[in-house]
Amino acid sequence: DKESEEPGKTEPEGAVYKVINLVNGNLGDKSFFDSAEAGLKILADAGRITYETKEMGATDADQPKWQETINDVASMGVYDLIICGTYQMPDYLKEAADAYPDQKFLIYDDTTYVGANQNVVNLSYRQNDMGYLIGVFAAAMTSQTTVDNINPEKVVGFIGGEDSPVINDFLYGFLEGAKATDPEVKVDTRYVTNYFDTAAAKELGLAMINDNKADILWGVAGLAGNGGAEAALETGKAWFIGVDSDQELTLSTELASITLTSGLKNVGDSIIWFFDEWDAGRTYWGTEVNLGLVEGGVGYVSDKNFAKYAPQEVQDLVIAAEKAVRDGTIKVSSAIGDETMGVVALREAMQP
Amino acid sequence: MEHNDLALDMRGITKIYPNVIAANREVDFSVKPGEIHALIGENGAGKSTLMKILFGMERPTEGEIFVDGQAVSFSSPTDAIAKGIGMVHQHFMLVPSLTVAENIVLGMAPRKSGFLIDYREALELTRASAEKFNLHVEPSARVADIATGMKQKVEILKALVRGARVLILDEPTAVLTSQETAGLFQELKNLKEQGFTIIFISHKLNEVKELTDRITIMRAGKSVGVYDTGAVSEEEISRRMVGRDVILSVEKEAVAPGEVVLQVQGLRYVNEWGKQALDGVTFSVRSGEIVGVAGVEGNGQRELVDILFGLRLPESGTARVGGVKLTGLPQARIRSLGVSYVPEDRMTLGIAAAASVEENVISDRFQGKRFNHGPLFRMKELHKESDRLILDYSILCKTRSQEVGMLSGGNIQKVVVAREFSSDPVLIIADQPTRGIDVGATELIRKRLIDLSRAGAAVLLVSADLNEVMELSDSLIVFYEGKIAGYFDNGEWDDVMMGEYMLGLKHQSDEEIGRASHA
Amino acid sequence: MLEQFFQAVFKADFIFAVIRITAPILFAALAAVIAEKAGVVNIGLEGIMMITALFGFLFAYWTQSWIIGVLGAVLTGGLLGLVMGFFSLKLKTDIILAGIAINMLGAGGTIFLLNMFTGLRGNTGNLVTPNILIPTVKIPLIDRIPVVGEMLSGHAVLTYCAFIFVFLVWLLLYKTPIGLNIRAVGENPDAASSVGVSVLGIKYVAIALSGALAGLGGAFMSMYYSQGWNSGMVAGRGFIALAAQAMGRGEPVGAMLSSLLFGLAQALRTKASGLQGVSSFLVSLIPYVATVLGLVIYSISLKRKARKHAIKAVKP
Amino acid sequence: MRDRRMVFFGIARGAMAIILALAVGAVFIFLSSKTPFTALRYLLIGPLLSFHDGSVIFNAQYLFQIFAAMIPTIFTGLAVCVMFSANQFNLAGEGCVLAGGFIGGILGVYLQINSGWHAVVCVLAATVACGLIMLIPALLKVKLGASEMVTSLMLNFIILYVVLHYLNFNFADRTKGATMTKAFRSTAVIPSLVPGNSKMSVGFIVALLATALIAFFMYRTRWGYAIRMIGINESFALYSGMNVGWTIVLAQVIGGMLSGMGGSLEVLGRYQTYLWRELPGYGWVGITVAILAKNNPVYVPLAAFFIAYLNKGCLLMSTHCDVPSEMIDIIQAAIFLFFAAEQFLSGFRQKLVVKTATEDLMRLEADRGSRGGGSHA
Ligand SMILES: Nc1ncnc2c1ncn2[C@@H]1O[C@H](COP(=O)(O)OP(=O)(O)OP(=O)(O)O)[C@@H](O)[C@H]1O
Ligand SMILES: Nc1ncnc2c1ncn2[C@@H]1O[C@H](COP(=O)(O)OP(=O)(O)OP(=O)(O)O)[C@@H](O)[C@H]1O
Ligand SMILES: [Mg+2]
Ligand SMILES: [Mg+2]
Repeated sequence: DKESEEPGKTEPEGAVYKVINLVNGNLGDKSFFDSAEAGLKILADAGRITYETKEMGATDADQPKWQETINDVASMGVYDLIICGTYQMPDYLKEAADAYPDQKFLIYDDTTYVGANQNVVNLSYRQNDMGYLIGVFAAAMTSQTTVDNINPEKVVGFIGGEDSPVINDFLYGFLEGAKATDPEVKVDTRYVTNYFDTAAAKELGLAMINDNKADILWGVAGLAGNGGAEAALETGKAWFIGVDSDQELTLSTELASITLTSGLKNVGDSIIWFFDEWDAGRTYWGTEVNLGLVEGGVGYVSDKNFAKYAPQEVQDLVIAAEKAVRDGTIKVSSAIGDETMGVVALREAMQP
Repeated sequence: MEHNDLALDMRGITKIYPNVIAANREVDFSVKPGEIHALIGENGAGKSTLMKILFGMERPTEGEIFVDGQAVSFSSPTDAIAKGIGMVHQHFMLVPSLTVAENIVLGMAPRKSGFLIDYREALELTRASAEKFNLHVEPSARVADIATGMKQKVEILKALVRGARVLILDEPTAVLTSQETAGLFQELKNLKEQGFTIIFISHKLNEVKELTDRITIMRAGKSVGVYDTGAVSEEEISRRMVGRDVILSVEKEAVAPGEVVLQVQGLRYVNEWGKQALDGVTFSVRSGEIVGVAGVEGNGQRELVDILFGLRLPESGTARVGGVKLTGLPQARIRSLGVSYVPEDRMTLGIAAAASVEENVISDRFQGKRFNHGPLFRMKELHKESDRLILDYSILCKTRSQEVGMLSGGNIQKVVVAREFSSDPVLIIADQPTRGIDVGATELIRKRLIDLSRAGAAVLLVSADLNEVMELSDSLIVFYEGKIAGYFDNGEWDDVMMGEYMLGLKHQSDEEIGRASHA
Repeated sequence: MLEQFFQAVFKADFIFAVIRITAPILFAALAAVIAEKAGVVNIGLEGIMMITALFGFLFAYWTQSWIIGVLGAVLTGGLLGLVMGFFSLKLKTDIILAGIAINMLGAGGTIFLLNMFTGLRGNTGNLVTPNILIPTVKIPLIDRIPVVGEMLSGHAVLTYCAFIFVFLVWLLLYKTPIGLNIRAVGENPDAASSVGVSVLGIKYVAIALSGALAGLGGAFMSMYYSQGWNSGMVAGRGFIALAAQAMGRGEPVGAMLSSLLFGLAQALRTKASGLQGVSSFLVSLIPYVATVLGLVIYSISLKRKARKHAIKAVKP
Repeated sequence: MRDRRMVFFGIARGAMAIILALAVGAVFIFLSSKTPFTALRYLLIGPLLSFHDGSVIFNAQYLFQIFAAMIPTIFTGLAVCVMFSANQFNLAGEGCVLAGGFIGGILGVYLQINSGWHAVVCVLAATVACGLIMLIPALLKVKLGASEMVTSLMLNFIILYVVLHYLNFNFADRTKGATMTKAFRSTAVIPSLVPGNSKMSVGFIVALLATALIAFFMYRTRWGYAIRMIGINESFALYSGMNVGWTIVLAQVIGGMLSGMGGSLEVLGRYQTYLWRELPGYGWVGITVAILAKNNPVYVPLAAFFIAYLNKGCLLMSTHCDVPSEMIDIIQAAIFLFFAAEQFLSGFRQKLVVKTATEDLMRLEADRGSRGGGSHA
């Protein structure tokens, strides 16, 4: 039961919003769903909202459920805000937003129909920016042979969930960051083709390590990504980088110990930010709020293992890159809306 | 008589199946120790059901069972076996891929080192008991590979090895040759002398007369009388069974055979176990005549029939019907030449058990113009046809849409025969057409067969029932070791003479045999 | 490019990977073999593997012992088999439907159960500790043989078990009384019951054994192949195993060969996915296409053999 | 008289089975919910009636949604009926739904026909294409004896990855974050039958027509007859002179066509773009439907309705109450298991049978007695 309105808490300043969070998947993804949930929980604990979370199942067979649920919930007209997320929801959202113009919606991690409905706000995250920083970091690290498990070969690995625009958005930044840092670096990119087959991801990771001497693997494949960490741990020849949330906190001790950093997508923070703005009277209905490094929408983990293992020069490189991205001197390409398939060309060029 | 004088006593047995059939109605049935007791009745009279109840395979709806004076209640064959009851089913209860020994020790396999089967012990046990009961089997052969007669012996051994004192034999002779039957009877008499009690089910009254001490007759689920065998005649028995007089011998007019319909030329075939099953067989069947094929099972009859109906391909040689080569043709083409076929094994080839009577009787003609209107069936015509056949062949069923598998064995055979005989065939291949069928139905099938041949059909009759072949055939071919051992067309034959040819003691000259081809 | 591919394939770690990929499928395929021999189609293997993967892990976590975890998975698998048996044998629910229901439990039910037992959602996250993972073993002598050692030594205990179980299942089916009963019940239940073999009893035993074997496959998945459980992790291996059983004509060794073929193709896919310019989607086809091709070649060879005897396809 | 009693028993048995199944489901609901009665109400009658501020209203939209959900499952259910009737354990309905949806979707985007025929062409093309796809397992089975179960299972994955490949590299709309095609042309969209967002499209009518057609095909035509006979006893069919190989191929091709048609109607009727990236699961639902319908096409819509109703009830329960959505899987599994239990109440049935038979026998005796004669021979 997620209704957590407890009496006797500090009185909120503004109104108490009634929110419903529709998850077109399952919680426990250690990624944006969990992150959104965490943000909402913080808001609820502060007494600023009451909320319910509904999981609607993760498979394509559940798509009719997503459709029906969002319509159903909107028709009830009892919520101040309906939250949903991911690039799979906009069509259904648009339908409901058209049918119920008085209902307010928030969709995170999508930009499909920005502006089409004046009752919808889009929150999006520059995962390519984040990918860029991770790319800089990985490329700089792979030749630091003084660090344990790092070999002289300049090869790093990218384990993607599937060959799709969102995943390739991460990849595009990663490739560009790596290339900019060290043109000789090769990126071994392989896709699991789903987000749950950890064992298959592990096989991919092992092949990268054994065949191409990759020593840093970035897993961007949901739960399956952990297979990359396991491959690194079991061979003892590579490091892992997590994604979306700080995986040094979510993985087991052993796996966390070989996780250098994680690329962050701060959905929860962005939702809190949104309510802050709302309370302050600033609203963004009908627009896209694109959250990059500056806004804290994306980032990376720089304490813990990063601080501990990365040589200072590597850390400096990453910080410099972050600055450049923040102030716009570096523009990272995006795979979303990339009609020319530039990411594919770059990917092939950098494949060892 | 009191229960305790009886080996077993069944009182007031009623059995109602889930599909609402009263298979047994208040049946009383008792057997004295050490006797051979016949249980007879028409197809569907309820004999098998009664015996299955006795063996714990079916639970009676009502009634009591006493074994050696004690009331018993069997919930599975295990209970019945424990009380010394053994049963030999008519449809073999064997596992084909297992060896004879494995089948015999199934459920009571000897062990070594705790959990492994002691195969040597199993073979030894089989061999020893085969010797003891004088039932010769090949312990290490796969059941799929052995002849029917041996299967029957395996079944009997299976019961005896489990310590059966009361042996139920449900139509054990239906699949045996007369020699094998004679052998079996000798063995049964031995068993009787050793103190075994035997219940014997058969449709062959002469066997019943020869072997048994007493008879219980069933009709329509009820017991209609118990007799001392010596005190009743065969005619009386069959009248009691059927409720009317039955002509046991058939009459047929002499014929002048017409054109050659089936011409078989030099067939050779090596079967799946490498045996030369057919070794240059040549003969023909003319329109209007019944040609009988006699022989001990396993001498090539099976393979001949299979080849004629396209179920196997010969190594060399041909078979033609009306000049068209049959071999290699699909069944649909063979049928379109006017060939019909009553298969030996009705359950696997003859019927689709889960389909209705109607669906079974039309399976060879459903594509015909008469039954189709564009893409759709003419249901009226189908109903008309099936009702006609049900009536014509007095198939005992509730409606035409009843499942065939629910009918008794004899009525299933009538379904097959009705279909095969009613398609205006040019050639009928009848393989064991009356196996396991009661006298009434047998009479009907034989009569129809003769009628069809007199109307111009050519009939090839293969039967393990020597009397049947001798009685029905106009001419007769004896098979031995894949060859024709003798050809007779004068109607003068008897079982002694046949036996000599069938067992390979005698052999005709090539010239005499050559007459079979009517070239 | 091809050169690179062959370099990757002609390495000891390739064979090592084949064996590792094969093991969980092999367990499930053997599970299918036992059930099929008793005349039961166990289409619920996928679900059983999901559930046992979870419970194997949980038992190991609670006791901090991988052995108890594996035993727990076996037990859970056996119980699930009995549940399927209860419904299909006692209540006469269609066995396919019973299997589909078990698969539903494996898909959604596991998420619920994990949450109920641990409060976690979707995966076991950071519950993993080294002592609940199935250890790997070096085989003393083989270990020292150059290339062969690298291929065959150093696998997880359960990997070796999978291949040992091929022999054990064969032994069970063909050399023990219970195996004799299983085969008889599967081939002709009437015959078995007529000699006092309890058909239902044997079917229960077979399906429980089948579940237990699938349980080993489940344990392998969450306690060795992946470090921990997550939803969807069995990813169709239970269905592949069904196919392996059918392809192997229901025999333990045949099922092993089919599983190995699939493992080989899957390993090839892993290697091929590292090549430049290949579509990750088309590369993913390799195992499935290879299986179909394998089946086709095998069927052709069988057909040739059958043609020698010139028996038409009429079943006895 | 007897038949009426058995029919009544059949209905009573079905009702009892549902009640028992729901009771088992209720146990889980009570375990997991703080408001079990509200949850149960949503599960049982929520799909028909909604409760707003004390008033009860019939909710047509929900009913339409249920009908919409039946569209693909009726098709796959029929497909499985036909294939299982021929004793072909072909599981590629799943893949054919996906392929049909993809082909229909692609034609819906790129084909230019400015009339309602556009949708018809898309659906028919998908139908034919999936029939052709099914030739693979069918011919391999008939020509080589290769197990259709294995090939169809593999075929599902092959179809999936081939579709994904072409979707991703040739047809993806790159402005979208998820891999999907451009929007279908309006001419390709299967029109909705009712107002609102229920997605109950003309496809529903087509599904019912297909049911009638397949029922006729199976029970009133020579091909359907041959399929059924082959399913019951293949040797018998061969011996009777049927063209067994051809018929087996036919059954599977029809299965593929039905699945493909269902897939394309679903995609063009429900979505704006083609977006499936995994096997959609309708093939498995089809198997469940066919088993519940006992392979009889006539009962397929009923079984599909049962499942769709259950799904909707479960969804409402998880949306409006605190029953977690995965619990739904447990509840559904339990309901299937109990609902399909044949042996359920068999003891009672036997009693009924005995009673009926005894009555019949008595009537028979009485008849004989009254007809005169009296004494038995
Ligand atoms: N398992 C069953 N279910 C339903 N009906 C059955 C079953 N077994 C037998 N019957 C029916 O019960 C009746 C008696 O059958 P039973 O097998 O006892 O006859 P039978 O005397 O052995 O006949 P036959 O000589 O033809 O074998 C028949 O009408 C048969 O159709
Ligand atoms: N489980 C069953 N369901 C329906 N019908 C059955 C069943 N078991 C047997 N029957 C039918 O009841 C009849 C009697 O069965 P049984 O096996 O006793 O034959 P049988 O008496 O040995 O046959 P026959 O007299 O022809 O040799 C058979 O025709 C069979 O089709
Ligand atoms: Mg390096
Ligand atoms: Mg009988």
